Amino acid sequence: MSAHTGWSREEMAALAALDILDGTCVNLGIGIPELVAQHVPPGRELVFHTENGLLGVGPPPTPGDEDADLINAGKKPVTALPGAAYFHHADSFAMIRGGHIGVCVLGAMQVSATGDLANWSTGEPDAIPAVGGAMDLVAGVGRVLVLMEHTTRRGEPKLVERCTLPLTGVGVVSRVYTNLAVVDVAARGLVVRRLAPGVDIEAVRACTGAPLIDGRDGREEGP
Amino acid sequence: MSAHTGWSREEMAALAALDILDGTCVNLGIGIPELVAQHVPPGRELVFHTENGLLGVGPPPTPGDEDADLINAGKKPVTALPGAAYFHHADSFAMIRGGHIGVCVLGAMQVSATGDLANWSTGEPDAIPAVGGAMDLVAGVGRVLVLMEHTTRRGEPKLVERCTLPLTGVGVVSRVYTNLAVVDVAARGLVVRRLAPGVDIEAVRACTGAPLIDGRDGREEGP
Amino acid sequence: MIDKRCSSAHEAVACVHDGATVMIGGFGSAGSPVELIHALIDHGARGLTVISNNAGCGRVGLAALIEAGRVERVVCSFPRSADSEVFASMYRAGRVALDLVPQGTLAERIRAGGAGVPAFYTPVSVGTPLGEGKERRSFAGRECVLEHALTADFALVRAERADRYGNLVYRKTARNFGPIMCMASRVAIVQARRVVEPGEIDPEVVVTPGVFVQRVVEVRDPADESALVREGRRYP
Amino acid sequence: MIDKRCSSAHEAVACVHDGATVMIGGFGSAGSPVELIHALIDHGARGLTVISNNAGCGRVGLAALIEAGRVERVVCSFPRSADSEVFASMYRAGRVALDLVPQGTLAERIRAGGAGVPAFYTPVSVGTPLGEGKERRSFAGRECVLEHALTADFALVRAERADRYGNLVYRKTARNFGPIMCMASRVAIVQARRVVEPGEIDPEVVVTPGVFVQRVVEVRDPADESALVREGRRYP
Repeated sequence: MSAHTGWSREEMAALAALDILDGTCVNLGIGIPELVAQHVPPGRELVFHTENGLLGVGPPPTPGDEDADLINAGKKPVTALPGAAYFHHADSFAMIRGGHIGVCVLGAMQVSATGDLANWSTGEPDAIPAVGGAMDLVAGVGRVLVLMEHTTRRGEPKLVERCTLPLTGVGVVSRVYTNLAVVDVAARGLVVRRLAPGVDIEAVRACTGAPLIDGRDGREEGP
Repeated sequence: MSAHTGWSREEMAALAALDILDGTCVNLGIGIPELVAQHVPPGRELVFHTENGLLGVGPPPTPGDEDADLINAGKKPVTALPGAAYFHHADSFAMIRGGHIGVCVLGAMQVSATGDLANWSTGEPDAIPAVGGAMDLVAGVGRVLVLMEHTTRRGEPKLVERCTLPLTGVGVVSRVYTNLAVVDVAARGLVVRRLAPGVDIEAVRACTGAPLIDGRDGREEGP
Repeated sequence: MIDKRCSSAHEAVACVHDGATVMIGGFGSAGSPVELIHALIDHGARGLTVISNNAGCGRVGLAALIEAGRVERVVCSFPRSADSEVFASMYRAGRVALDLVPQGTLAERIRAGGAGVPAFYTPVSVGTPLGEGKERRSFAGRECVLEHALTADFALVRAERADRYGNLVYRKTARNFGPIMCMASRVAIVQARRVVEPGEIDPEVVVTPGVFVQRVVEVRDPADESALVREGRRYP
Repeated sequence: MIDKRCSSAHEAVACVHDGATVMIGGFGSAGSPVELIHALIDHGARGLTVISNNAGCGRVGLAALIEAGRVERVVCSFPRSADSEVFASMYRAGRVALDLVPQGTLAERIRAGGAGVPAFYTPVSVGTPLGEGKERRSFAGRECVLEHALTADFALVRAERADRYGNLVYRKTARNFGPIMCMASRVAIVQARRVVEPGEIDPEVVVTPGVFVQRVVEVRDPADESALVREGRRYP
């Protein structure tokens, strides 16, 4: 099954956005997670935090209005909404580590059946190691959502029994949104909550490296 | 010898002020130390810190101009000078504990020959214990000066071999200004640097609870 | 829509439960959230642990809360002052317990609680009675003690301005413990002299970002606690 | 009179000695003190340990300092970016060492260094390669590691406005590491777009009080590092 079967990245982001309650303070990782900001359902207000010192991140500036002093953690130009606040790095990570950020949405290389996350290092010997704020986010934020393709480009499972790549955190992931499925990390294992249209659970199992419990509506009680 | 022989409190404060270098950031304890601010020698600029969140403390306000939101650590109304800054308590004690305040001037109940300070508790069983910021100041500030009467009201020495009262800090005092003498706490013991006019060193020794080395100008090398 | 505004001090403190740990801002009277404390007295919660720099003055504010018998334990640095007879008599009568903490250690333990740091080392209190029984360890030849984070269920804080997100600015030395207590409490309840529209507080000058605040109530003309004490007022 | 102003960036960094530990502010290009770094390159100090969030972009600023062979070790959280070839090649050639630190732990270690806290516990990095070899301890059932404070001989920081006391305000997300690096360094050297008279910065909005700053130099039109990188500039 191709990695691009099922939901698009935009659809994955929209699904994640649907799961974030009104009023939540949210940190979005670099990449696909950034799309979540564009899919906040009407009637909900989320406050976006960027770890480089801004609460109340707004949409990207119109071309020509970029400000080199106003960027997000991915170093892309952003704007600040009315009611925003700037602060320094120690205060910013006090928010993260202290449990004040309700949700973070991150990309991943691997997620294990027990919620371990690997998203910072390929483990290759010549790679330049770089971790950024990922370990702080997963240790401190209440609910860690992962947005990722279901498999690598080479078709290898990214949802695995145990991560083989260097870990970012142990037992930290709550829910995973892939192009194929929405999967909860529950005490009893990985529980499929939803499948992308036209996707069959056996096909998902075939490209998943850990047992999947079918927990879709009407099939089984939640964990 | 009466506790009020020798220098007045104002004179003691002026002597201490003379010893504080231009540009130093200074924290003044409650009581006699507060007088130091009025005796800064001409041509020197000191910045006064109060641990309740102000750097750049100015003189008391004129009567009628008091502001209940602008007080010092002794809860007395103060003013803020141009170039002042307000900050919260954790930042204020980061300044203190982090070694950013150059000098503090404190009152004392006892100072030992090795610079131990007792200034927060009478040790009486029915006393309400209260410590404030004294322990933080002596642990963090580079140079701790003590301003105190040479003896208690009952004539007991306050400069002693070992403190009998509960300690504020161990080996923290640099120099003591009493009504009778200026005394350094040196590696080899207490060294008299200066005597009040008309005061004899043997008379000072008689009301001091630890040996005094005569280190006045021309008599002996400094420690 | 995010709207942390409450219509009254009583509504703001209605969530405080018996047995709660409550941080109360202020240094002496500066920054003391008098109206919130009085609302808490009316509310009736009891068995409280209060974390505050002082233990109240006169017979209003925190002193009145203690006098009403609502406080089991006070964690503070300086419970003694010219006007602190209420605490003194309740303490001597064994009706309120005291944990005495050096002021900077108190502030740092509160900040640690808000910043997700469970414990830290500090040289403060080593060799003193307040350092006794604490775990010791030496760093670069300097003896230190281990101090644990303080957190609370609630904080009562006075600010100058707030918006519906909970962004705060303070006034002069009334700032003191407010910012770190908002950080360290599960529900930070703030009385502000003015509640303004989002954007009216410049994002560069926000002292407490709204993420640290859960409830905001406008109290336009807050009492000056030191004036109430001078006038000999009592509450209720 | 207290006057921390220097007449040039070169004068401001003249005190940096060989073998010094230097904190360098900025997150990517935002807040990067380009003029101070270039003055440091001209100055010639070598054998430096640099503490910074990143390891430079393009061939200007910190990247140029590294390329000039002046940096023995970098302590940072994210030395990799689209434009970080200089660090990558120097690192692979064994000419610069790397201590990789999670970003929040880096920030907290720097703050601890400035606040006189020698060490603290944090859950961050437990169970990961970056937690290996660290002392472990459990608090309230949560595994933590012990982290030690970071301090430096010097900090190079970019601010928006400063006065002769060293009071600083920053601009937007260029604030990032500046305030804590000023706290944690023995000599904090600051370039500010404007140096103003005492009192022109409202005491309520000062972000870095002057006590944390030792040297201030006005750089009216600081280079935008990201623009220099896009243009392919190099220094010297």
